[in-house]
Amino acid sequence: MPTASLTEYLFISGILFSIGLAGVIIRRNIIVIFMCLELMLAAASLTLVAFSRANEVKGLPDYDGQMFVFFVITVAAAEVAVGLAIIVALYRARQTVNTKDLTSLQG
Amino acid sequence: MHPSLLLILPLVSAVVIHFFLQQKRASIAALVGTLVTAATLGLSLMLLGSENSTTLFNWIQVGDFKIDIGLKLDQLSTGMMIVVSGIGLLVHVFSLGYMKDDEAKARYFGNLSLFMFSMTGIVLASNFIMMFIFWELVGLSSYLLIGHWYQKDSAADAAKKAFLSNRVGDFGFLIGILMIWGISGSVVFDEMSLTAGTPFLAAAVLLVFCGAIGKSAQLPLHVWLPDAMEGPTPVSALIHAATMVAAGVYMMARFFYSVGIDVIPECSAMTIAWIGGITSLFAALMATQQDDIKKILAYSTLSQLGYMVMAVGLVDPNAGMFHLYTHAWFKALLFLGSGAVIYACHHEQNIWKMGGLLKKMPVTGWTFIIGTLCLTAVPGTSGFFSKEGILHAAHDKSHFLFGIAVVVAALTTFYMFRLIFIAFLGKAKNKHAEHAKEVPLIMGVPLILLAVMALFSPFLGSLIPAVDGFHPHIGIEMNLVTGCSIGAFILGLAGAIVLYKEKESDPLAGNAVMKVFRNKFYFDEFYAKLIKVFQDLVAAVVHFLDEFVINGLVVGGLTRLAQGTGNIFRAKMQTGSLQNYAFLFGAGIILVIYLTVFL
Amino acid sequence: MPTPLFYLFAVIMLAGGIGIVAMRNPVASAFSMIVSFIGLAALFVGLNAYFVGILQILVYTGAVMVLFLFIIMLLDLKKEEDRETKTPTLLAGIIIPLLLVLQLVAVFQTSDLGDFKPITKDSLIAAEAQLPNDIPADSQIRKELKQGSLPDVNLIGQKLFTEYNFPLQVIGILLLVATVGCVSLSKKLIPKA
Amino acid sequence: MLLALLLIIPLAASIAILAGAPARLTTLGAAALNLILGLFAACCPDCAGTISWLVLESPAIHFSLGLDGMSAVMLVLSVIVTLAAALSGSCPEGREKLWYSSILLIAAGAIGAFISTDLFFFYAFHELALIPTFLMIGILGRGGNERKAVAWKTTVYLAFGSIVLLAGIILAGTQLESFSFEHLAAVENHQNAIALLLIIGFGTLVSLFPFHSWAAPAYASAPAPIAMLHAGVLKKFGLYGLLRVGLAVAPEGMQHWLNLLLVLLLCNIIWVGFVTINQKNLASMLGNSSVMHMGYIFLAIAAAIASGGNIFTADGGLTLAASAAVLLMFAHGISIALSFSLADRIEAKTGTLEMNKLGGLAKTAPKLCFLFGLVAMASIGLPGLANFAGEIMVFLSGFEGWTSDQELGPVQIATIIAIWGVVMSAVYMLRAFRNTFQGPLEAKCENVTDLSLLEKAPAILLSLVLLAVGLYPNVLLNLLK
Repeated sequence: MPTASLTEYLFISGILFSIGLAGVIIRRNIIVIFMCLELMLAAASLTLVAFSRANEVKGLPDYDGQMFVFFVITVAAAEVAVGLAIIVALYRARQTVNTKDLTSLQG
Repeated sequence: MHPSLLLILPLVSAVVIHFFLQQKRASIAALVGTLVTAATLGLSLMLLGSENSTTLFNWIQVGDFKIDIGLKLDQLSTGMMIVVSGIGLLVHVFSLGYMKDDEAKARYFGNLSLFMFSMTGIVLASNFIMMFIFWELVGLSSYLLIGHWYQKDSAADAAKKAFLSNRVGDFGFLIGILMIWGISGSVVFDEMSLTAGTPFLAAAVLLVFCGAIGKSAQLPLHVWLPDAMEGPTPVSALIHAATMVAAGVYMMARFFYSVGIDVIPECSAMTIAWIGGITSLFAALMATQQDDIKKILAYSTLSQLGYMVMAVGLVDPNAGMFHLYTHAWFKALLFLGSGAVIYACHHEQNIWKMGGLLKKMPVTGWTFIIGTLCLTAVPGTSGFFSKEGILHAAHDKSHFLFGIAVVVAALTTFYMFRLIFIAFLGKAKNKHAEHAKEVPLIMGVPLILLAVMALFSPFLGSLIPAVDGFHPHIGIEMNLVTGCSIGAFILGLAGAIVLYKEKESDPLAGNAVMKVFRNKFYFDEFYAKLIKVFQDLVAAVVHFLDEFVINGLVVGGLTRLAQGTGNIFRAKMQTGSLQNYAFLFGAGIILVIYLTVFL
Repeated sequence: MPTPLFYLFAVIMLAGGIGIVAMRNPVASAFSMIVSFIGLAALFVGLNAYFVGILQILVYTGAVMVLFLFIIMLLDLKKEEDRETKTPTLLAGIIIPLLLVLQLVAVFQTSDLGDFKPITKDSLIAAEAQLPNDIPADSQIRKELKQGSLPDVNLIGQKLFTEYNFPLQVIGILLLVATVGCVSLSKKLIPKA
Repeated sequence: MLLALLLIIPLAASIAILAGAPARLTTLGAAALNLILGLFAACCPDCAGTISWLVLESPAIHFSLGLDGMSAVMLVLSVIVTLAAALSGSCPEGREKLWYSSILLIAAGAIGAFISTDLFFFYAFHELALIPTFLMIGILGRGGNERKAVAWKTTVYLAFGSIVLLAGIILAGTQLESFSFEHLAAVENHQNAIALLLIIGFGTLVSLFPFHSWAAPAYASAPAPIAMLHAGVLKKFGLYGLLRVGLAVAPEGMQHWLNLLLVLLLCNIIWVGFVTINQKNLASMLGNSSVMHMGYIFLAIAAAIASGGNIFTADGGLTLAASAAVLLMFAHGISIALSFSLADRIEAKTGTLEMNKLGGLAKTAPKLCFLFGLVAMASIGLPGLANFAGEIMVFLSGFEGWTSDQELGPVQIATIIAIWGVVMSAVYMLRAFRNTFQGPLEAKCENVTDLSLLEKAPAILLSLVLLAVGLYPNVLLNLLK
């Protein structure tokens, strides 16, 4: 049975990343934007794992790529925790999570 | 006795007076200054006739290049030292009386010592840089002494004017020194001799002469000297009549003999002679219509300096130096005499408010008349012999200059006797003059001594500052030159008698030409305009350009450009909307990928 | 991973992704994300990265998404308010990602990355011989490789605690900092007296 | 180690002040100690020793300190002015920490720049000194809210110069074996570009026309010690750098731009001279005059360029032009510091520096008048004071090598025009002296007390140096051998 090629994996991850980016641009709910960011991170992880599989070192997958993914997941978890805490604090202060209303950084 | 004491003593005196003998010990200061000057006179007399050059110390040394502070002793410098220290001593003594009650007496004597120091430096300088150093220092002491009564606006302005006029001259002087250094490879007088026809020498000579124009107040930089009369009168006698203003002539003589009298290019020499001649004529004309006794003498000094410069320009510096020597004594006498008059008349300087002083102040009056006779070159007086030399030189070279010199001689007689008739003869025209009393002995003695010197200086041949065994021609022989000289005297005297004997006011006051003379040919007004346009206006325009073009338009423009660009980005790009940022971010990524991958 | 399976999971993953963006209700978005991540985890497993795949499900679907849902509930967020997405925003949101994909396609067209080398029993046994000497003979890694199976977790663990030991410690501190940060952020601001 | 000590003392003292040590006392102690050590090091370069620690392998950067004739003179200048600056000015109540630690930091930066023998640290130390300058002008400067704008302008200007300079240094440094001064040599490529970058870069720091408009407002606004240190010491960094680095790495490039440099320096003298004449405020006038006098030092550098760019003679001494530049740098540093110190006293006593509101101060404050007259005369170039010795040497170096069988070259013509500047400086200095000290007594000057001993101290220190160097310039010139 034919197996999927590296190109296909990369293509899929590229599309996933684009979807995430589209979400960040289109959506206004800051929590959803946050989810889309996670999606983009996941797409990057997929690329890393695909390359780690493709790049064999002495007959085994290159685990350095997977290490990276491991760390990405860890950092992302921490990021989500802090980010959500910030969102909660923001909501407490502003009573909104809509980015249209959050433009105090305007120059 | 080391000759360097001549420099050290007055310097020490100046420092001691300025730092340790202020107000409360002013009398000690005056005494210190006078004694030091007496000591320098003694030293100068002992040094007479010695000929050598010594190096005191090495001032600047870089690699092979060096500038030394050294002393050059020869007849020119030792003779000049006698003039400087001799008149200096008498002026010091006179000042003891004249400045007795001045509140800044210590400062006055300190500055006089400073002047003695600097003037000695000029006279004994062994190289041009050293001479320039002391040249500037006499400028400073002159500045300080003219501005002695600095609270008077006129004195402060006159001091400034003197300094600045000298500076303008020094501009050329310094360039001249640099060129001479380039041409001859040395600034030391003993190593400077040149061969005729050296390129740039004519320019260099004229540039060096610029220094003399400034210091000896030649046209067109003469304007400071009459204003310098704002200083105390003894200062005018010492600095602005006898010694410092003559330094220009001394310097030119030293310079000419160092490079060699034969190599001086004709064109520059004649330029110098003409400047001297024109100065003497213009100054004599201006003197005829002055009312201030000191101003008359100041213009007369200008005129006589013109004579000396003319002699230098006629390549006969010895004649100029001889006239410098005789002139120093009788002009100092005249100035101190006028000082005595001013002192007696309670600081009244207008001659039309004096009159009849000869009877009330016989010593002053008669010595003043002796000075006048010398100045007007009555046959047998010192002025006659020295002027004769110059007239001969002029007669040999240029009849036109000779003519000018004779006219000036007539004018000199005219304005000096005008002064005598109005101030010393006739009736007292003012109650100050009415109650004038003879000055005290301390001021009278210097007058008498100076009168003696004025009469007998030509006969003391060893004192005359000159070069190459110069012997003045003493004697009266009837020839064209002598005839013209005597004729000029008679003409001038007659004019003065006709116009001014027993007059209460100036009969020529209304005349339009005389008005031009009275207003000094409008030089001051012209310079004021010139300064207004070429300095103040240009300064204002340049300042405007600097402020608004360079600072405002260029620098400020760039600032505003940066600020404006920043503002555009701030207002248009920094929307605060997350979507916007994400969009731009994405677009940026695409651009970066495009640039890196596809190009 | 066999091609059909790959496409199945890829479609699941992308559908989930699109769901996140398209759903108006944040809760629905969150659930789409779970779907998407399950597809992703499957793809990881297809790449012989079992541990990462499991981690993806455990951490994201298990912990992170629960956190998201919890916050959505906490803040009581309903559907996005009735403000319509403006057309320019929508266009920008489509064009930019599209361009990105197009660039990706263009890159793929000019480069041939080739296929994965298959991991078979024989290749694993061969790989055992090439292992560095500092891995002892009786270790689990060698045992399993000799048997012809991939000791994924052991290999990751071996790498993590040797080569990546220092970053691991740093990550630990990062998590600690994040914890403290969360606590301090969620504290109510007490106005100054 | 002595050299390191010279750096450590002011740095440690400023940290101690920030930590709460008695500000004035610590500063004076550190400055006095530095003065003694600095003079000792300058007189005995062998005792000073050298330091060289490799900081970066490639490109090779060393933290290296060393002392030769030129840097010894600059070191002496720095330590003298530092002590005078610490004694000058009046610190506002409660701001002692900022005031005194800034003085020490600027001093440390300047000393560091002058004794560094590595391009990188030479540059970095100068930058260090700019930070406290910015803070002091912005926070404690004169002139209301304007001072903030001035502080910004100055800093942006100097940063611009520094960036251009950095570009030049990097362009040159990459072609050199290392950044050490001992490896400075004429580079092979891009000499013209390097020379132009260095002239503009160093020139901006020294307020070379047309990059001069920061200087006068900065000095007019800065507190007295800062103006003294910056105008007196820090500004000389640019000239020192041009002489030391610029001529060494790009002699032909400098030659290429010689005519441009001559025109710019003449603008400095004549153009800025006119600007100075038109000033109505004493502080602005002094600031502008300091800009103007830079022209003379540039003239000496131009003469050094024209004579081939080698500033060292065969026996290790400096050439006439380079000695002239160093001597004039020293003289100007001392005299401008003295004038800012005195101007500050005038303002403190009369409350104004507008010249038309002053007058007759000589009556009420004769000592102040004497000292100010001294520095005015120094600035005019009166013999006996250090500036004259420097200026005459500069002019001589302009004519060095010229003989009567050649035409006048560009440097000679520039020298001739530059001498007119001596007249101009007399015009504005005497005008200022006349308006401030002479004439009838103005209302603001009536109830003025003369300088107290403490106020006199910095002025006396500086004027003694001026006199000593003026009367016997070989004191400094011997250091250069």
